[in-house]
Amino acid sequence: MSNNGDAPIEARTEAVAAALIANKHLSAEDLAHFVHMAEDWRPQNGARVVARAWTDAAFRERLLTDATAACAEMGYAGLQGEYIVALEDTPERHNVIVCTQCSCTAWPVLGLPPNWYKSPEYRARVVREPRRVLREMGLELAAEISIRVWETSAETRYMVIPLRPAGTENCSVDELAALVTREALIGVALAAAP
Amino acid sequence: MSNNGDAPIEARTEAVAAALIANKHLSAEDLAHFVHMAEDWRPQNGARVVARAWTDAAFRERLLTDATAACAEMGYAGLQGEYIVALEDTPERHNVIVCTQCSCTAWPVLGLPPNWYKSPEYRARVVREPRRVLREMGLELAAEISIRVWETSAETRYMVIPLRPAGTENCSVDELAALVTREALIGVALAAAP
Amino acid sequence: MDGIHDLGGMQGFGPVVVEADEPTFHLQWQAKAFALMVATQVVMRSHNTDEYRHSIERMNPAHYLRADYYERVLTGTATLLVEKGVLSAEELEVAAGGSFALAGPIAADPMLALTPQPEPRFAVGDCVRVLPIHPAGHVRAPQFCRGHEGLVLHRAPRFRFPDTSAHAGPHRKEHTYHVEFAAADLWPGEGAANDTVVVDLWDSYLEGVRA
Amino acid sequence: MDGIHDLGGMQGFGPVVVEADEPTFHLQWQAKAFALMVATQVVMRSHNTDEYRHSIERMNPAHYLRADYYERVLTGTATLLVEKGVLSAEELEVAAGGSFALAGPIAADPMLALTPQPEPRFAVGDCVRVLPIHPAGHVRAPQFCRGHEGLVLHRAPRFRFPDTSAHAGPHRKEHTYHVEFAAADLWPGEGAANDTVVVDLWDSYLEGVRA
Repeated sequence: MSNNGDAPIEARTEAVAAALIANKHLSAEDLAHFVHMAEDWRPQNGARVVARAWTDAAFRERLLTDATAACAEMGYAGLQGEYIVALEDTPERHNVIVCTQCSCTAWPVLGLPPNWYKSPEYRARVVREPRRVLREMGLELAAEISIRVWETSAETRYMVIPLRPAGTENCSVDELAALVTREALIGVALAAAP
Repeated sequence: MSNNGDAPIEARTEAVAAALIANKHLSAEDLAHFVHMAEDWRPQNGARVVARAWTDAAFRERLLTDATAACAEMGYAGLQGEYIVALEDTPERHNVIVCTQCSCTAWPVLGLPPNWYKSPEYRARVVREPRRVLREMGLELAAEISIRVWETSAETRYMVIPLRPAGTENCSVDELAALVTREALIGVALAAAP
Repeated sequence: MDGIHDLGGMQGFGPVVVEADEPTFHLQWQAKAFALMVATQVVMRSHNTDEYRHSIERMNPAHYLRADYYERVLTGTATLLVEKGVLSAEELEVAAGGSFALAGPIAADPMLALTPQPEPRFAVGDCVRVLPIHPAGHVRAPQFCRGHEGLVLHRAPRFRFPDTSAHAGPHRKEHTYHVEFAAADLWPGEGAANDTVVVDLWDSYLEGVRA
Repeated sequence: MDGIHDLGGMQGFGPVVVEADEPTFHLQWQAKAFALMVATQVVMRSHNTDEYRHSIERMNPAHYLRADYYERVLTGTATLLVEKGVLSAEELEVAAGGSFALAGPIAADPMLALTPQPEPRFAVGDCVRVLPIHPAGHVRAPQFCRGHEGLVLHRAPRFRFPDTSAHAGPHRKEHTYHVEFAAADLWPGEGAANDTVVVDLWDSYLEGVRA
């Protein structure tokens, strides 16, 4: 049976929080701590990793060999970043990330996942009809480009290294990072043209 | 996306009915006709079929050979009764009916299906864990009795002929029919003791 | 389509609740929704039963699970009336005084190229396997039996083939078979050693298995 | 469990809607629900991540699809706090001022007897098949790949085996593998000849396939 008669979600959340704090299982500071932590996980982190990989061949090697260490080197580590694998796009192959069973994501480099990534729409469809989903989201891939959809079913957390856009030879690392959105890090968009 | 902002279901139903009647596609009498028809489809019809099968060996033979004709002989025929098959329980085998993909039922002999039969709960569970579902519904079957679950995926419409209860040797056909509920005709209950 | 309607075997649902002496209809709108469903098919001949079943299957899964049975009946019927051009979504929303969620569109390529089988290929006692198909349109082979082997218990008469019937494909009728599957094969680990599930399947959905 | 959470490949859903410049949290209660989810696991150690994921899987499917992501987060967390005896459902309802739907119970027999595989059995380039299992409890092999063959692309380190970890089974760690499946094999007829799906699978879920 569906349960439409629930108390408002704000009241239910507060009920749990207040009870745990009243019983001294947790403090208000504990909760504030994790909210702040989440706010520090930003897709800009992953964008900086990508921009560095585009411009620093030795870092790119380290990133492809051991992304967990390479991201940690830049200060991006922690919960849901225990084993990161970087997926490098090529002209022949495009990578896309999904978590069909819940919504796992590499928090330290991608940030908490956006609503669309957590939606049943994306989770159900992108493994089965990735080309159509990407097209609907504005990314039309040529038929000869193969798509690899990575399902985050275990503890590996993925990030996509999109192709470096043409015409960015003279961009700085910061300018390059600004071309990489959260959507590009997940694989539903390309890195933007400068 | 879920659609919680819909107009009330009464208003939506009335909108369709009023438009079709205004455009002369249908008349109010057409609608009343089918409502009355549905109200004539009653599980008591199937109960009479069962009671007769219990007491009339020749009819039982005809029912097991061609239930569509045998039910029609008693006046039970029509929509969703075009090809009826009767499933006779034995001491070794118990039959249960479900329609996992929608809610198909032999309307003329069982009546329109009850809410529980149409619920996702029943449709999802009874094919997979029939013994547990029957137990929860009050029917505990001995482990050595095998269960056959009949999924109404095509156009065959089923009815169960439950075992005739002990102690009914002197019951009239009407008394016997009164022991057979809709639930017994579907297989989630036995015929009641007199 | 592998939609939410194909519920057989899905876990996570609670108890089945039986209402004693349930009436044919609880509420007037439910009776009207039922009558509209039948009358649009039988009197108006706006669409056939296979199109109708598929229209409900196309409802958004969250709406499907939230809706009462007769809301699904009404939604499927209204969707087809709009798709056939009998009514417009706009006039329905105006008349209803608010939003009126319809089912989603039919897939671009709904039918698989399954060879028609006008003559029955199987007999009682045959062992058959359900093809591991996933048509994007209407299909009546439940997912839980696809790819599995079963035994033919009975051969039923020819009936319209639902996959083509729902999508204006060529006229086609085929026999269906009552095929028995071992529950222990469908769902290993559920511990139902002597239980079986019988599914009524069109000839096209099956292939023979050599003994 | 074969629950509503295992959405991969389900049809009937509409477009994916992207919000530009989405904030980390839209509403304050969402931030609090997230923090409660993390803090109950990391600070309180009330339950582990596998138990947590499974608690959400156990939500009634209609509730699951209706709920916002953070309502699922809160519901799973609250369910475990009640099941572990930290809080009572009654006190939560009193404090919330109304009903507070929790997830359903854990299945009676949630774990299958899959042989532990402490040493990796497969290497990059191996062909493997996912076992056609249907555990009633937590499992992280999505239904869409069960029974299918794929190619090992990468071997990851050992991680807790989710099926036993979620159900207080023996301590167990196993390697996972990035296994690539041909989309045309998973969903024939979708026309994605050169597309693939890579699933990260624990050793126990797999069997070797002779070339």
